[in-house]
Amino acid sequence: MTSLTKKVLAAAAGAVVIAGLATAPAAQAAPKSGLKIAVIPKAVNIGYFKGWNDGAQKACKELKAAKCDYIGPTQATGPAQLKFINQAIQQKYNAIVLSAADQNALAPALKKAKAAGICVVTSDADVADTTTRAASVLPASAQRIGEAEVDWIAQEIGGKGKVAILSAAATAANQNAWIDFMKAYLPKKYPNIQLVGVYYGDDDATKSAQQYNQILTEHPDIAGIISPTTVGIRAAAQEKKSKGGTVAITGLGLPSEMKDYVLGGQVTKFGLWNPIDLGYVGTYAAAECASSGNKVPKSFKAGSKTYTQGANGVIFLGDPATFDKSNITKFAAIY
Amino acid sequence: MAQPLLRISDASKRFGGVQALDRASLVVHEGEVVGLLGENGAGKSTLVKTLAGLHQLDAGVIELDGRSFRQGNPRLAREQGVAIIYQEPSLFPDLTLAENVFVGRQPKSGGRVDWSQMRARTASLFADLGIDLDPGRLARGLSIADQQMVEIVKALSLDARLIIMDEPSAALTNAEVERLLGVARRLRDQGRGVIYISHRLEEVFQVCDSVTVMRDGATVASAPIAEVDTAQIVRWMVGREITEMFPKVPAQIGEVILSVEGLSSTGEFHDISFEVRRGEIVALAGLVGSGRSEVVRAIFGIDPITSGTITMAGTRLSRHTPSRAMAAGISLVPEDRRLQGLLMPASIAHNTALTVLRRLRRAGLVRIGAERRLAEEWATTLRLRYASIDDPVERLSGGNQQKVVLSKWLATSPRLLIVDEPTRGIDVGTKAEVHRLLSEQAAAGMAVLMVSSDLPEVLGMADRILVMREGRLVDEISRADATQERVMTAAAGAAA
Amino acid sequence: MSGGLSRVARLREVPVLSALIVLLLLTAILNPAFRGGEGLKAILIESALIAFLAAGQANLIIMRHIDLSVSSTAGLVSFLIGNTSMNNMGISVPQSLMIAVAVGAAVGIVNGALVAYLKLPSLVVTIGTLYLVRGIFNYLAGGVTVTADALPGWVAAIGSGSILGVPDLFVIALILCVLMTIVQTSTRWGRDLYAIGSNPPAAARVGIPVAHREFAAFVLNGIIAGLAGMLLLFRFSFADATAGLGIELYVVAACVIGGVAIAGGVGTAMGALIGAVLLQAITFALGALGVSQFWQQAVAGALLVLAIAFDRIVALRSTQRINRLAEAPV
Amino acid sequence: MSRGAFRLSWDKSILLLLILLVLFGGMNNEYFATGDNVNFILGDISEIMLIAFPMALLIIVKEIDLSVASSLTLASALCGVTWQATGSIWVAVLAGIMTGVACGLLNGLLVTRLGLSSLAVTIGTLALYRGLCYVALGDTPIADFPTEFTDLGYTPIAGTFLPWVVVPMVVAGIVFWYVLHGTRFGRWLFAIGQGDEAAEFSGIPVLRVKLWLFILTGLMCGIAGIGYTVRFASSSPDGALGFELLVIAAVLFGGVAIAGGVGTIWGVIAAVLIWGFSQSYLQLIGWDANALVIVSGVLLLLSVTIPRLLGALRESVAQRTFRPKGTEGAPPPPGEGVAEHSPAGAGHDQGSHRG
Repeated sequence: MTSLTKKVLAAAAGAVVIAGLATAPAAQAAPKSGLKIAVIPKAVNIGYFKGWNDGAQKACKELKAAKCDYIGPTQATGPAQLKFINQAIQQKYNAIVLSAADQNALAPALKKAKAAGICVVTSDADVADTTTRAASVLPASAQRIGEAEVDWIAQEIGGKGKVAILSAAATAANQNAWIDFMKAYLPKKYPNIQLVGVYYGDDDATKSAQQYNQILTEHPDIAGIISPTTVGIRAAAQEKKSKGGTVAITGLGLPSEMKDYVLGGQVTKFGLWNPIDLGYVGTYAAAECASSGNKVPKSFKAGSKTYTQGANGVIFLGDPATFDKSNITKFAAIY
Repeated sequence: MAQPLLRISDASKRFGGVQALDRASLVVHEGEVVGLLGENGAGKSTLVKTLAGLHQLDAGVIELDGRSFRQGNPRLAREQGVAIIYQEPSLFPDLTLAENVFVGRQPKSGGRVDWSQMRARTASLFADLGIDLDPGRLARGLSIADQQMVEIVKALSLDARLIIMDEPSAALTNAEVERLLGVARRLRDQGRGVIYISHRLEEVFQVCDSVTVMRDGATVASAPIAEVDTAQIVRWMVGREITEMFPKVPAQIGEVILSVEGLSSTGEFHDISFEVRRGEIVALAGLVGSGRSEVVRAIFGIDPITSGTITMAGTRLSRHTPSRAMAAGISLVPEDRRLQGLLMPASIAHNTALTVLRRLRRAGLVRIGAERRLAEEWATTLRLRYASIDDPVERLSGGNQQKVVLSKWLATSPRLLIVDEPTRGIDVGTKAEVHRLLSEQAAAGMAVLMVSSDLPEVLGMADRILVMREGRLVDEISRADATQERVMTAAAGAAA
Repeated sequence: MSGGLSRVARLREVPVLSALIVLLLLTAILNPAFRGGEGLKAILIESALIAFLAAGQANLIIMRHIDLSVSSTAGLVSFLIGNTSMNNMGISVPQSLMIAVAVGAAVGIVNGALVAYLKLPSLVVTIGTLYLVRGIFNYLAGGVTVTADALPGWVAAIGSGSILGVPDLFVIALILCVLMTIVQTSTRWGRDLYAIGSNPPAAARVGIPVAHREFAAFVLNGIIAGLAGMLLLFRFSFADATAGLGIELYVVAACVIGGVAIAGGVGTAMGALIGAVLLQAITFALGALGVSQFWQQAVAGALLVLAIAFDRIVALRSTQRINRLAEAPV
Repeated sequence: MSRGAFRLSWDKSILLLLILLVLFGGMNNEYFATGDNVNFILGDISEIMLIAFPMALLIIVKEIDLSVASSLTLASALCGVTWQATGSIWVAVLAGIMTGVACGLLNGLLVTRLGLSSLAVTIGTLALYRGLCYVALGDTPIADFPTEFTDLGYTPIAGTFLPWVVVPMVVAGIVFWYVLHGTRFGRWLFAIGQGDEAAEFSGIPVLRVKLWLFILTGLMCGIAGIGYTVRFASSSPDGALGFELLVIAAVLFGGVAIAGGVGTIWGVIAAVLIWGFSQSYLQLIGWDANALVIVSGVLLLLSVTIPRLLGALRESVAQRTFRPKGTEGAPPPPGEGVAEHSPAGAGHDQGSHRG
């Protein structure tokens, strides 16, 4: 293990420790039971959100919520999510845990929810207008996620060569934020790595695979590909597996989907936070909010840990965990 | 005579409330051409379609060659030796002529369609009939006469025992009809049976050995051709005497209404100049494809012109479109009634009012009541036979449909009425009515320009005859000088 | 495939093929990286699925019909096979084929029966089944993801294999398109389709069983869509609820570009295959020529419109020529 | 055309179905018939409704436009870009609407001037316009619209529960109803759908009418695009994906025949409302999103199957009533029985109509 990775891991561990050690205010009451909570993913058909929902359901059980409905569209777009936010408003849910598929499009709907007295907590993906939701539970800051991915690829290709990014949709807010930090970090930290371009696979297996091939066609000497999206990294790994090749692939992926490629040697290392935790903490935050006058307390307890809000009501869970041959089998069974 | 080739007896067929066939009968012998006659709606078509395998009789017997004819399947009908040549050929524009001939039963070798054999067989069939066409070309773009010939070749290739020609001559010029009649005779001489359906009685007398006349679904009479005359046949068909086929009302011929100067359209017609006057019926004669229809379409603004001028009552028309032509007082009763003349699924009222909606509006809204009144008035004037003014025109007979087309155009009170084949495919009774109507309109001061392939009609109706050949105006004949021979000579060129 | 018709049929494919070759040459000249053959290989892999589906779709478009439900069918099959394999620790080739054919035929029978025997418009019916099948598919799939490790080895082997440098997937599509073209040009069944599309009432009159042909072509297309589901699985070694989403319009576009006109009566499966490759090649060439990501779709769309217009202009020209030679139009 | 007679009862029956649905839903679910929910539904269907009107007219004249979703998004995108460039929301709205018009104009020119199939052309422009959205916006959606503008998306009209988007919907509904069913232009549309050549020969400028319909479709896409921008407070290049099939499905469900020449605005309005209300109801009683997709498909299939089956049933009842005893054989296909009486009307004349 290089010193760099050690540092990243140490930082990650530190973050968790700090979060864990923060003492809860003595006066904090347990959240109410019998709440009605709507859990709205970007789309119900994406595997990643199954884990996210598992976490939410676990929290609901602990919180003795009356209802904890997993509702959402079949296509991951903001407009499609709108219907489900409306449903939650109509059916007078107490709180919504939302992974926003579009950072802007939902603002009017969220304002309406807020006016109807519903607590909205975004989890996994935030909205642009932070006044429209009570709090946001995110894995780590965009900067940390972006820079960590750059470190992974730099480590694999030895700090020099051509690198491309295989992203999700051109409009994906999360990815765009991370990519901005990657672009800023690369020349500073790794002047010998050249970023040749950003390719958009639209979180669609076909398009992502096609973009992977496009990258290789345009840049036969490409050294590495960063794909900060689970669909992209999987498509790239599959293409590499079926065609062979030496390009290094890393990014954000689901262990269950990537196990084959890590064991098969197509991918050495990749990372991701735990979607279960995101759903779990998000649901706790939402319940806290609904129990204490539509505000999420500065810090609150979720399970055994205590979490504290940062700027703009964002709660970071910590740096992404990394997976390689040593731990992939274990995590693949979980999410 | 020996056992007949085809014997139909007591054939009955009902469609909903309509008794299309009412114990009809028909006998055809080998080596015989039978003329099957009757007005539209008399039941000929149902009988033909039954033989084509498209319908099944409710009751009755059909025997072909002494064996019971199996009904209700086109392929089966064909296999039993029946071939049909329809009035409007129905080729497949995207297939080659060879394949059109053999469609559905392409020769095969080794399980695959044998293209060269198909071409060779078609070529030899073409050669037999003296048809000069490449079997490998697509049917798209073929003239109607040539299409008809391909249909005949198709029937011959089937080696059919019984060949039914369902108004095959309707779209053909006289020369082409001659060729067709020659084919029919040849088929007869080969010992096949032919059923020949036509509204043109002169053809029937030329080619048929006997006639069978139908009316209201029943067979009225059958007789050898030698024993009947035109008047007798018409009496059988309509059940009454038709006093005059071409009732020509004397009209005052007045000032020039339409003046065409040097009209040309690349590839269609060239340097056409003529005038039509108030009260005058001018016939535009010539072979199909000589450019007659194209000229009137250009006058009505459907087709573009490359040069020349069109002047209506002294005003030159520019940037010509149908709506401008209509505004200038031109009406066109087009060649193809069902495709160009009418909206088949729409009601009689809607069809009649379509050309005059502007007049029927109040505050931008079309007044439904006024529309129906207009249509009913015209229906009465033209003696239209209909159940309800809201019935779709597709339920009317051909003759009555043509009356709706005439209503629609007369409703615009045109100064110039152009009629393109006004009586094609309609029965004798209605034909006479249409002729009377045109004559009356001319007498009332309308200018009429008539395109027709029906020579008796041209000679009987026109004050002046313009003859076109290969896109050019080749002759102008006054009513007094007009004879069939002169028109044909001009239309077909010097050799005819 | 001798004789006049195939000669004419081929004519329609010539401009598309030439456009494809020019495009590839141009790209290879302007971007050296494209010359390695890897680019071509990638194009072939990407176009295989569309070409495979276009083979069945062509039959329908020739008859003036359309089937938009193919993407849902293919997606459903790809998921069902994957899911069965995941639950049973593997799946055999015959089992997979059975699922593909059964599901494909079922959808095809519904489409075919409604269109051929109830005479319902195919566009409406297949938009209906597009939603219906997609809904059932997503209902079954939920958030389940089938990953490569749950799939038997032969899936990945076919997906990544190649024969003489040509990717397996494309070989499969090519075989289907060649077979289909032979059926279209050299069997009575195939010729009937052209007759039906060229003049439907006349087809009935010459004794072609129009409804049966339509039904059969829809069922065949359903089965092809089912088998395309297997291709989808080979290609990605992965299946979830989004599999195959939205590819139906690409299939239609490939047919149209390849000379299978929406108006019916013309075109072949081989043309559609060339159309599919051209469609894919445009996208790759734009990238290889350095067109920005954001411009690529717009330029591809513009080229698609041009391709459609070009075909039409050529067709118009030749019709005018024929009309000028002949006396009157058909 | 035996459908003609049933046609009237089809749009009446879906209107009835709509009323039943609202009553039934209102009685069975406390959340359904609330002003707030109706407000939401009306907003949610507004784009579909606005585009369904011109789409109905297009389908009546036997054309179609698959590029509507892309046109809508491009209109939204240009609205956003212009807002950022000029800072004037009025100019931006105008730019958006004009973009829609331009999209429609291009479709119309390609279809009418080159004589291309509209299905093929608009598959092409679907890709083209969507691509231009990315060109215009790149990877950054525009979301800094003024609050007064975006608030229109969810604040009701003062004193009511109705959203502001109801205004263009109602206006468009009245105008389209008036135009299609009252005016000469409307008659022209039916005439073109029932026989375009006969329409041309009746002095109707068929191509010009079609061109205007495409432009009109573009205009409505532009307006819907502004509505979309308001409702989602942003311009994003990936908006309204898959909308085109939804709009077409709604129009066809409303009784507009894909074969042209038949349709009513009432049917279209009822169909879009049924779609919106039924989706909302089913969602409120706990059906998941996938089930809703299935319902869309089933509704569309039923909308064409039921009239056809009823028509066939009626036909066969008529046959049985009239046919003499003891006969057999298949009834003729619908529509042929009547036409048969006139030798001219039946099947064989249609053959030569293709040119």
